[in-house]
Amino acid sequence: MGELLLLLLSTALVNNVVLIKFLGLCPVMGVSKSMDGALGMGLATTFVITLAAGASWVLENWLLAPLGLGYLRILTFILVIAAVVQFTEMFIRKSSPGLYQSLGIYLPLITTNCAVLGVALLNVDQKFGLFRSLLYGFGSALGFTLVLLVFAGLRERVALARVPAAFAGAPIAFVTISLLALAFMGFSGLNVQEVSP
Amino acid sequence: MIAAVLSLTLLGALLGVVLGCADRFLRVEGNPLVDEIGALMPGSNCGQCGFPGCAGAAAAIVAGSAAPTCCPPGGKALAAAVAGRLGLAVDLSALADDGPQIAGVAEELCIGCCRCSKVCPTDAIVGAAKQIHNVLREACTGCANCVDLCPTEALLLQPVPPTLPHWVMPKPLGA
Amino acid sequence: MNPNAFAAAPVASPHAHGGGSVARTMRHVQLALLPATLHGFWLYGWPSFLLWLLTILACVGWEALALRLAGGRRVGAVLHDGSALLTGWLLAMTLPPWAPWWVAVVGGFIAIVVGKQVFGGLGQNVFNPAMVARVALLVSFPLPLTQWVAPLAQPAPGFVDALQRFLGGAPVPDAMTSATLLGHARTELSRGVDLMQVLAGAPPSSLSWLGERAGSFGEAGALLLLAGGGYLLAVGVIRWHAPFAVLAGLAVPAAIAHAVDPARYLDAGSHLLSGAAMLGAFFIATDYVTSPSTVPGRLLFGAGVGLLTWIIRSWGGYPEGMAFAVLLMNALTPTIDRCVRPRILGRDRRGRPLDLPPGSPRQ
Amino acid sequence: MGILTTFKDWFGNDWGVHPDDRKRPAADAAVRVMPVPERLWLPLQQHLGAPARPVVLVGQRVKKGQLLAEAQGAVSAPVHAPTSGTVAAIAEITAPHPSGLTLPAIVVDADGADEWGERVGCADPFALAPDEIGRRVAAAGVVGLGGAAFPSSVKLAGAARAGVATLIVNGSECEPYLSCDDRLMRDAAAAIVDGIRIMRHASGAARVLVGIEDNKPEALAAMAAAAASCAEIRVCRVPARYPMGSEKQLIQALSGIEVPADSRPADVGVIVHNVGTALAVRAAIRDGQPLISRLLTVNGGCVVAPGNIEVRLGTLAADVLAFAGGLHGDGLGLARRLLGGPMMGMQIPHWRVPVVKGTSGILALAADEAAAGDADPCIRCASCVRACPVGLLPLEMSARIRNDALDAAAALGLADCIACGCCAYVCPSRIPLVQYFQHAKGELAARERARLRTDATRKLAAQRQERLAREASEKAAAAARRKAERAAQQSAAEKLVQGEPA
Repeated sequence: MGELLLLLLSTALVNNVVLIKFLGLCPVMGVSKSMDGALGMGLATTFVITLAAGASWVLENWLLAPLGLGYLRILTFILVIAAVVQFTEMFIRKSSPGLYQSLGIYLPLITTNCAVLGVALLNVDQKFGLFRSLLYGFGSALGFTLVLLVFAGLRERVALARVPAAFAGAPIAFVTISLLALAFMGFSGLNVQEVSP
Repeated sequence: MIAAVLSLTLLGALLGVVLGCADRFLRVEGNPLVDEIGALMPGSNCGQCGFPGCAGAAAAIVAGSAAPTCCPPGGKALAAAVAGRLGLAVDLSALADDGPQIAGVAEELCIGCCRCSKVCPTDAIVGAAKQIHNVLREACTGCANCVDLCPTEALLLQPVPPTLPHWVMPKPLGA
Repeated sequence: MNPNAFAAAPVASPHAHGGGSVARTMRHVQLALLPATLHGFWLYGWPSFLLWLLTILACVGWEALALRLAGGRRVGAVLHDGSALLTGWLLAMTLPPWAPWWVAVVGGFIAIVVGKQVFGGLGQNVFNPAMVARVALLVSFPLPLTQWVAPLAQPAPGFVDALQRFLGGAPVPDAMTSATLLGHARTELSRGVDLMQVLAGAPPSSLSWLGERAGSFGEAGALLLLAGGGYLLAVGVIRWHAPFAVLAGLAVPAAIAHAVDPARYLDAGSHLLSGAAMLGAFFIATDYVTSPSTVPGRLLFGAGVGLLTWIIRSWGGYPEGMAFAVLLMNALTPTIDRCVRPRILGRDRRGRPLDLPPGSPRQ
Repeated sequence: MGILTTFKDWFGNDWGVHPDDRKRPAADAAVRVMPVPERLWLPLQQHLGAPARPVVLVGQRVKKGQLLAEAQGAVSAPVHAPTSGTVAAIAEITAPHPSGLTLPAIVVDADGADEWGERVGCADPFALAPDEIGRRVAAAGVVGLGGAAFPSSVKLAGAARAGVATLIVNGSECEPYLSCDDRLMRDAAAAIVDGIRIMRHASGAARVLVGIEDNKPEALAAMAAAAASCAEIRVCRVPARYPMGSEKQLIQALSGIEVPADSRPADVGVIVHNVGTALAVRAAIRDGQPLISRLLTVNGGCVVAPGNIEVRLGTLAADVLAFAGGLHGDGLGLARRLLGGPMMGMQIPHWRVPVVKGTSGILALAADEAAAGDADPCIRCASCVRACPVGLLPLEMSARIRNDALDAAAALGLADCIACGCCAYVCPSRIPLVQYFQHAKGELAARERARLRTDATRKLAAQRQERLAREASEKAAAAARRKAERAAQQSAAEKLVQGEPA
């Protein structure tokens, strides 16, 4: 149990997908103007990443590996991810038109969110079981959502600040997220392996 | 090779079926947002926004080709409501802050030609032929349709004078 | 006076003011830092004084330059508020006392320009500028940032000697270096030595409450910083919530872990008196700009800083985690402020009007 | 209780501020009665609600106490002649309002006789039905004299209807400088208690709590002595803390009841009246005197002889100041002209503004007393959060308003702001927080009006479309009818033509 928790923490914080691995920066910069939108995006991405992690494990272990089709990995993963994203988009459009509007182009772009494919591929490299794969995906997605939310909170505050014209908008967002990444370096080397067997 | 082709085909077909089913069950008819935004608009179809009527403006705003501030009669109130609904950031200061305006008739110039009352989208101008016309303050939206038509330039837009109960404390300067 | 001048620009109530000002607040904080600073001069000699002075000068200088570039109208007035001076002072307190001159200048640039002015200046930044600089320096220049001089090192350099060393950037001679308690514990632990042995061999003064020990400029004067914090509490510049929560958030897990495994975890007292614990609790976690504005929020914020500090110290890659912990919690501050709000009179926590009390006429 | 309060204070429950009250020496000076000036300006709206409607003609002679303008609507109050004389005009006068805009007023030229008109008093008010008391209070034009100027009869009637249990009498007078309520309680405690008993009778309340701040020991003693014989009236000492005199805060301090945000005090069985109102109610019922004068405080560093002055309504502030000895150096060091207290009072553009029913003070502040200086950026010190008696986040709201995000500010509880000024008073950056809030409230109200207007416009446009469609269809129908008629005529004619040869 403790080990699983540590796996979750390690994927969410220590090896944060956004700030340490620099994956999925596009939606982080794009959908972090308000915390509500960020939460929606975070949830959608969490759904997609977790599902994609599970699906990719199934594909890898039941289809690609037995048939020796490792070279088709990226292709099949993208296929699955695109389908999951398409489904998510339909679902959000139906259930929450406002969120659909505010996520805009970034919703279909989850497909090309490198965090999704990245996590799926990294996951396969870890040679986990199905449950841990799901957990790895979920933890990474949690880290993504956490950073997205925190960053959105910071941007909401910065939006109210008297930022000089030269830095207003995207520049100050980059400065902010770089400082956030600096803060996350505090987690680097966090020795979770020592406790886990 | 055959395994690869088969597995990809199978996978594609499977996902296609799933998405097809989802499309049936999660279908959204039309764009509910356009109707919602349209319900917020004044509905007088005055045309100041440059779109054919309020429904056209609503569609344009939702599509992003028009700013939420495009409706002068709706003013800041409408812009804020629309922007809030769409989750857009909108610069309300872009709206000229000279306050609402309404049309007024210069009585010494009016010849009672009735051209103005025909185009008023809210029937705010009253007056019979060859009689001096008058503008109902409560009904006028300040759309200026009548101003251009008046042959004697008797119609002018005037700012609504401030009154004690409607006075608004100005925003602090600087700071 | 022209009677219409008022009509043009009406001024809302209140027409009286309590008399507080930003500059006064900053002066109080500087006063509270003074004892620990003087103690640091005594421990580490001229080089530490030069470092302190240049860090402050660098911060004020960068601030002036940034304000000029931003085209501000009131450069002098803004400098007068003392915030850049305070940032520099706090940064100096966290630096190794014999750090070379460029550390001060680069640190000042990061703190003032990157950490504060690009956000729009005083009150607009989201991260504590001093901590941004501290972390950026540590991550970028690990070597000069982890060279600790022994306290009251002999031979103490004279002024000229100190100036040469300061400008030359020569490393601290091996004979004069020493390790901080946290750094020492970390190194020994990673070599597989258990803490009981490590601390048994350490000089007793390393845990001395009087603070003659190696560390950053403000580390040894922990008790003096505590006294300064008491002064700030007394004059009402800060409130007890955040410092208390930081110290508790650090001490409680430390005490528990130490009780469970003393060979692996340092005791609570060492944690509280080492590193930037006191400085962080009373001077950094209480930074108005970057900490939450409500009391529960501040408790949460402080507890987070303390806990993260302990986690990073105990398991992380860096021996000291206060600066990281502060930055991490700074990042969470807007979220905390959004979630933790005071209850509005007549409403419940969710903002809905209260129910009428039983027996009231309208029920 | 003591430990509990300290505990609560430690957890941030210490709302409000403790401004230097500067009430003395004005509070200790004996009340002066100002003679009737030559000309009085009586605004038609001196109260909350609809303005009064004039019932006199220009040139008409009026007696003291005669009705000049009658109430119109459910929430309104009449205006009476403060002295005998002639109605000179109905003209615009600068309103007691920060905008400096004007409002219509009845101008009365005094004839110097100060001769009363007909008055119907009542020796035993407790024999009157509560409704009747309410009617007489309404006819006398009594409004809340604490500052809000809400018609008192409406409150009393509402209380009787709702069945309130507690009448709270507000003697807190927490605004600095002001001491007129303090003075009334010291000088006329017995009459106030009599007025309180009449109000209790009218409202049907079982108990009465009189809240007086502990910085007014003389008033506390006088009121306690006067109320000693009435078991149902309890005089309570409340800690001096601004804004203790605010309605919901005083209710909570005295009775422990927290009034829900969308309710009025009457909904929880409480009504609050000011001590001055009690006195005005007594005069209206016992002597049949309408509200034509009030006690107000003239104070501030620029005033030569500060003190409390009994003034006829409609007197210009300039005349009151002249009576009070004028300003030092003819107003050379004058920084602010205020009506009301320094915390919630309003700045006026000049002194030619009439005293109205809600005017509790005229202040001429010198530069060292007035808030001044440029605002610095917010440093998020949260002093305002601590001071706010309502539990709002002034710093967050003002930041949003500064960026024109008014809806976001409203979502933070802007509507609950009572504009007490505590936040701006403690702000080390001297940010005019209250001005931000008033601006936002006004702007949001204007938007709401615009929204209603848009709704109305939509209806009008729809009606016009309907009308045009109807006209078009009528025209089409008429054309079709004419066509049919023509066709019928033609076919008849054709028949005729065809039939002719036959």
